[in-house]
Amino acid sequence: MNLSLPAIIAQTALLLLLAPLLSGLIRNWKAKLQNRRGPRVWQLYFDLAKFWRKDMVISEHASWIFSFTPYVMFLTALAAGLMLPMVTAQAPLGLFGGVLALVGLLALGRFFLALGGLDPASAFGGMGSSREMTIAAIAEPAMMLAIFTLAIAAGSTSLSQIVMASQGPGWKFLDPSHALAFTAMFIVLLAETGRIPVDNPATHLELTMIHEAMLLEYSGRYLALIEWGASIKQLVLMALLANIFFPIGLAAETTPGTFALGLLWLVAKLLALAGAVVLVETCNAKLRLFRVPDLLSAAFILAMLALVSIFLFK
Amino acid sequence: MNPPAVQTASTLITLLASFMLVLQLLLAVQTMLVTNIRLFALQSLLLAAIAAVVAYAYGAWHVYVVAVLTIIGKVFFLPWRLERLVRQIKIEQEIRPFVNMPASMLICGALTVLAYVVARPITSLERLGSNTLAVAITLLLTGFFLMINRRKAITQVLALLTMENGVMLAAIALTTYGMPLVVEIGIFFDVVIAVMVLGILVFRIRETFASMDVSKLNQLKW
Amino acid sequence: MLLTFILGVPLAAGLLCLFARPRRLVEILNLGGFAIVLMLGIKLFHTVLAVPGSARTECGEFLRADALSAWMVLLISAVSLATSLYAVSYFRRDLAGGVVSERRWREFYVLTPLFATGMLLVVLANNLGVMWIAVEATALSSVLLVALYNRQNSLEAAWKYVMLGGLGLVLALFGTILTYAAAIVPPRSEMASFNWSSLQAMAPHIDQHLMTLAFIFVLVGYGTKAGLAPMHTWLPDAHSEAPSPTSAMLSGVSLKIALYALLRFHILTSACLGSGLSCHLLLGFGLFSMLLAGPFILMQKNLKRMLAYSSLEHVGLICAAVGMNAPLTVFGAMLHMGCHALTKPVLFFAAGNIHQQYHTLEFRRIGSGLAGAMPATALLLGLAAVAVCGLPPFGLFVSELTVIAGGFTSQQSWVSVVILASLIVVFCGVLNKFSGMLLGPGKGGAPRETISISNVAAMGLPLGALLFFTVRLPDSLWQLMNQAAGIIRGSP
Amino acid sequence: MMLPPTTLLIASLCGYAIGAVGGLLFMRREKLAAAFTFGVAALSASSSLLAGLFILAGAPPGANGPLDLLPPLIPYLKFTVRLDPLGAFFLVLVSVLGMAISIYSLGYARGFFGRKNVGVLGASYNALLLATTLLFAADNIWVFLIAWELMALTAFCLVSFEHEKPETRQAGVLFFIMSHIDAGCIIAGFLLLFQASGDYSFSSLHDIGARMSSGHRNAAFVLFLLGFGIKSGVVPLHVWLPVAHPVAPSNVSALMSGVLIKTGIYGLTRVCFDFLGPPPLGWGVTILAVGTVSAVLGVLYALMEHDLKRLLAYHSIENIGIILMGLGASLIFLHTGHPRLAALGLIAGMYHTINHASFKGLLFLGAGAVAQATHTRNMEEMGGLSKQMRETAFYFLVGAVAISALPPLNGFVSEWLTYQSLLQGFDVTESMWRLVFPLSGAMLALTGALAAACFVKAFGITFLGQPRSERAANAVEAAPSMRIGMALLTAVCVLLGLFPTAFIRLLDPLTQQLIGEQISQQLTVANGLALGSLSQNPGTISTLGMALTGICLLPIPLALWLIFGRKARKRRGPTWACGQPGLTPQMEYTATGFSKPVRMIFKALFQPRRDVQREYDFSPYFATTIRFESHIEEVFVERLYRPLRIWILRVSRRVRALQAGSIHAYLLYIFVTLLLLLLFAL
Repeated sequence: MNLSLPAIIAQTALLLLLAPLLSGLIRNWKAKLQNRRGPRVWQLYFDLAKFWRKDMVISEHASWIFSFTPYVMFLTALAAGLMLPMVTAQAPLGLFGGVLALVGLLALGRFFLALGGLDPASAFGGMGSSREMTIAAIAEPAMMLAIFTLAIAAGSTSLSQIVMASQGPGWKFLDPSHALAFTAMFIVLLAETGRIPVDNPATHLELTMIHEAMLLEYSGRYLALIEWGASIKQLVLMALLANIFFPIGLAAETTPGTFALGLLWLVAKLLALAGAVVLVETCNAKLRLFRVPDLLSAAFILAMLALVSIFLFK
Repeated sequence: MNPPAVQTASTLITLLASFMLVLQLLLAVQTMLVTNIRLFALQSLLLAAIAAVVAYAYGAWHVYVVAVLTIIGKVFFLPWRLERLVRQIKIEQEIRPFVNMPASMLICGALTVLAYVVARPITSLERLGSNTLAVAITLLLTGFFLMINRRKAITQVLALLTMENGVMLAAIALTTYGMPLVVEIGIFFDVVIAVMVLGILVFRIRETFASMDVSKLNQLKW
Repeated sequence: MLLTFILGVPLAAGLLCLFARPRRLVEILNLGGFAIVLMLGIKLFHTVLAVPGSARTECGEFLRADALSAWMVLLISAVSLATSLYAVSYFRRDLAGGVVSERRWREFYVLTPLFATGMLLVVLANNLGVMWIAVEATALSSVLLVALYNRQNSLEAAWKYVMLGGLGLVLALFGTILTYAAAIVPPRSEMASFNWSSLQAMAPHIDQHLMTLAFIFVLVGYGTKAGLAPMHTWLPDAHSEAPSPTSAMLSGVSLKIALYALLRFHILTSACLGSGLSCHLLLGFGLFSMLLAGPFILMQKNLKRMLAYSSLEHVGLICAAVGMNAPLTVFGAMLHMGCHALTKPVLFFAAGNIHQQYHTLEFRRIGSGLAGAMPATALLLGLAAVAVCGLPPFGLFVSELTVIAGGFTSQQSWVSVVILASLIVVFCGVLNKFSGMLLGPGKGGAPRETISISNVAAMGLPLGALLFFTVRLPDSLWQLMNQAAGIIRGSP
Repeated sequence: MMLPPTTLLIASLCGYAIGAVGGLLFMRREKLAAAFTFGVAALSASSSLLAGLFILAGAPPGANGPLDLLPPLIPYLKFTVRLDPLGAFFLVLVSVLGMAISIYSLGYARGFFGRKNVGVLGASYNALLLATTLLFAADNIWVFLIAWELMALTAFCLVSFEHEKPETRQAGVLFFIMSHIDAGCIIAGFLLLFQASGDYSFSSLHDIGARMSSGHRNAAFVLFLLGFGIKSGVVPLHVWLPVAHPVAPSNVSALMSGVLIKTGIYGLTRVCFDFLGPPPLGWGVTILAVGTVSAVLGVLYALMEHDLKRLLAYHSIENIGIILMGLGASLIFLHTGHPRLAALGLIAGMYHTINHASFKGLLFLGAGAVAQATHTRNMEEMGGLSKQMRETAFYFLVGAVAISALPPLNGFVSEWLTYQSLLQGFDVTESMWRLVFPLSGAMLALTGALAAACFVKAFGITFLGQPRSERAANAVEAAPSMRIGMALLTAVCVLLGLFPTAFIRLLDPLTQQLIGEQISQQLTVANGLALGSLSQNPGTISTLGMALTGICLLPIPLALWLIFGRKARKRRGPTWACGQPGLTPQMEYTATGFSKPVRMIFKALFQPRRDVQREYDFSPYFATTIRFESHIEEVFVERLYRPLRIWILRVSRRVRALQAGSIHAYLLYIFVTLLLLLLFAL
């Protein structure tokens, strides 16, 4: 478990560059599926660049928390990303923490984002952070159970270990507990990344928005950081799903060939996941807020089944 | 001393004791206050007689003292004191007990039986007068019952005194020579003082409550 | 002549008070008398301790003092001293307020020493008959003390006290006589001696049936006087209606004196029949008293009645502890007697102050915020309450825990658990009422108390003594209690 | 030079005593009293802190006593104290908190000048610290129980310090009654042990359970669980806690939440690991389950609170639950014979104990500062305080992040350890019981997330946005000493968060004493940089590493800013209010509103009662005034405690009829007693 600087730099770059693309891709495909032309795939890059240049209007009620939040959001997402094996089986910062740390870092970002929502004293911000925290809270147990199912199999919470364990001989990831756990995780992913049916990233209608409500007061540089952070977070979660459940083609030894292969596999898996997300988003309507718990408890049950099935099928 | 004398003494004592018992039962049913007091005096007289018999039978002089004291105190002084009290605070003569006559008779009977049952296994006391222990216990229990059954303060005092008679009977007849003299005298004076104190209290109660009915004394509860 | 003096001094003090004119002299007579008694008591217990297991007799075996009696003498004299100290300021206020007449005031100062003398005679008498007479004497003297205020309530209380007490004493007398009769074993037909020493010696030969009968009567009789449930009914009335100094003596020692008398017979009975019967009866009555005290304290409306019920509970505890008859428990009972005797008077004194301030003892009328209105009294009352609830740093914690531990060691865990539970219930009641009374916002415009040094001393000294003995128990005292416990457990 | 620990301990005890006496002496001169009592308390705390650290750092054998404080009262009543690692650990706990809180109190006490007697406050505060310190050092049942009762007594005095308010009095009474009940249970439990050992000293009680019949063992365990459970506020024995902690002065609340409820944990650990011998499976499972329930319910009820201090009090319940999870897991491992895992669980529990002490103390101190500045505990009247009270806000924020178990602070570390022990518990047994582990793990996750939500609410509503009341608008920053006190605890939180391995090394003697394993080496990875999880292919975390990563990544946004946004300017503007001018505080989200979603989701548990009264002139759609009231009642109070109380009172009222005042009835009682005795005893 040693820290290799190039790996860290490489993965940081990967995260920074790939995230907006992925978000853009999803938007674009969604539009296509809805018979719209939709924005260009790399539109988000332009948006970010524009945001960086713009002036900022900061609420007169806001305190230092407001300006502190974007950085926390951005950095936690990045750090979390560095703990995740994306291309190589060995995460660059795997030593600094496993899946629990990853979840924790994302939670830290969410915590501050919620505070940032409350800071400018607007009603929307409060509403948004209240809903965000609630949904995260009820999503957490399902996610933990799903993770536990894998971690127990691997006997460790280190992501690299989990990946290797499920990589092992045979298509281990096809056994029922994995499948169930994956479904649970997928639902959680929708909730965490603010996707339909839990949240609608496109809307700015007061009563339905959750994530966006917290960002209402942000503009310019801060908005850029937050948007970017959010998309990195999305990338991280999707990559997490992709790699711990389908650990194919992760580079074990460090040669350029394996790297390229791993990268390809990663992109492929991400595209597949993105497709799945887009399908779900277009085929479903947004749920009423108080129906969301039902969805997430379903996820919890699935994860539970996954755990029990360890008994049943062992 | 000669056995026949003891024999006669013992029969005498039994006889007198049973008379005391009869008087006690009369007390239980008698409803006139003054009569009650007189009956008590009579009972005490019998007690004194028993004391005298014991003293004679054993030639124990100090039991004579007891007899004399009993006559002075319980036959003359206390009844006189009580009657005077009754006259001072003119309370009507009628005693209205809680339990009516036949019922109280029954209860007294039951108590007597109980007393005999209790006293039966005790055999070491067949020296003077058979069953005096039983009689004593009966007097005690019936006196107790009277105390519960009477409304007025004075009658309760009277009942207490009859109980005391029962105790004295035991003291004289059961213990070969009566109690040690000092104890006898002490007990006697205690009783007298007790009655004095009771008199004082009765008097004060009379003048504060304008009534002698003890069942009205129920302000203090919980 | 030591014992004679112990009896003579208070008697003389009482009689002198009949004739002494100036008030101050009367008060000094009481105080001085009891102070001397206390000193004599201390001397006594040292002499008793000098030869372990021995007893000191005087006047031709008429008076007798062993460790148990010596311990009781200490308690009596200490409480009486505190009482007479408190009485000074208490009755001065009453006289000033015209609550009591000069005559009643003198009555108190005459009767209290006689009361104390009676109690001392109870514990020092060798002859059980004389012991009974002495108990009766204490009853009679205390009746008049209870009726001192001559109010309706106090008369009613006195009446119940004298009737029930008198009844109990008649029963006790019967039991005593039966014991005597039982002690006459046929072969010896000459005048038997009724002395404790000889009775104890011949206990094993006593007729068992008769002894059982005797013990039952004595138990009910002296039990009534000692306030064991269900014969306790006079206790709350008398203790709450008497003037506070008298209540202090009644709760502080007089109950324990009756208990002492009962214990003497308990010793005889267990020597005769084996410890089974009497111990079980004592245990039963003790536990019943403890359990019964709880509900009354929870629902109590009147301060002094609450204190009276707490006395009931403590007597019950002592009784149960003796009934458990394990070395630890009996020792705990002795210790508990001492601690309770030092605590309860303080509570009654404080109650007296409160009564004189507010002219009521109803919690509802007293209201809240006593801590503000009468700081000194409230503080001492609070401390005493802490002590009486069996919390450290006061001795009752030690004694209660000792008793409970003893129960566990002697395989009577369930008894200990019951005791624990009832203690907790009582604590809830006391805490609830007291926090309502002491704490909280004071009544507007209520006059601040004016409290005299002697008053504070009367309340503070016993507590101080209790605290001191809790932290530093002299070895001699420990010896004394141990020997007393030994006597109760029948080891001569 | 290094003093023997016992000397330091005695010194601190004497110090507290002096402080208590001094407080009473200087009662009339409040400034002097405050300075003296709290100053002395701080010094004594530091001395006992040294003592504890020496022991944990491995003091020479024999340096830790036992020794007698006083000559024995009665031959069997000895006042022996001894500092073993377990005691020393909790001694460190109380000392750290005592030091910080005492410094804080120097300024906090000013709030009472002129209206309350500060001397008494300081005196009982010192007495409380004295009792608690003595408790942790006790080596004898008597000393333990005496300290225990004294602790309850002094705590009662402190809780009902502001006894003018009726709710304070009720809280005090409830607290004292509950703690008396727990004292009762503990006494019974200890005496059961004493019955087996025949000696009062703790050394003789070691592994006494092995010599007891299983019935007695389980009885003792249940009694201890009840007793210590009440003291540490375990659901459903917690009712007193959210009532008593808020009404006390805030420095005392901090002490109570930080240390006093930990005495229960101390007792439980001492009893289960030291006295009762090898545990059956049931004990561990029970404790684990109880812990889980407490954690979830505690945080759920906390979310419903808008009284800042009550909210914190409920969080104490939650954290006690988390601690118990660790201990329960450890007990299970002991049963299944995995000492090293047991050590891990124990470490998790102990670590969370000291963490909770630090951040809960910190939070209560912050709440106290806020309450003193705004004269209210109701969050609905606060808001925007982060502008007037910058420092306090910062400290409170650190505490909030720590208690929400977010990296890189200490709460995260201990919960991570708990997760690890739960996770590895899955493999120790084949029985279905092992499902308990992941389930309670999931519940722990739920707890953590809800806690985060709750503290977003607590911090956001209190410190952010617009002031919701006049008092909040013109609040002022707390006194310097108060800020120093908070800063101390903040530092503790950060250090415990960033350097776990260093701290865990101190726990080695503890696990050695209780389990016989030292695992700090196995837990230390990458020479101290990261914390491992003891399995053959361990999961690791390094909070320090995360912090450093964050710092190293900081240049990225800065660089981007330099590249693109150098010309971009910041403007201050009004918050967008749908175009309407003038954003009023009424438009802000309230604390109640914030927790509404959770309230709706867990409706079944909370059973919220709401009533809306609208007054209107002509049409219900144009209401002139609307009064909204929402209210939730704790289920245990409603279903368990209130009925019990009513029942008891009813029974007492029935019994009272015995004493109806009629002398004839009284005579009858005696008569019947006599007859019965005559009939049956003969």
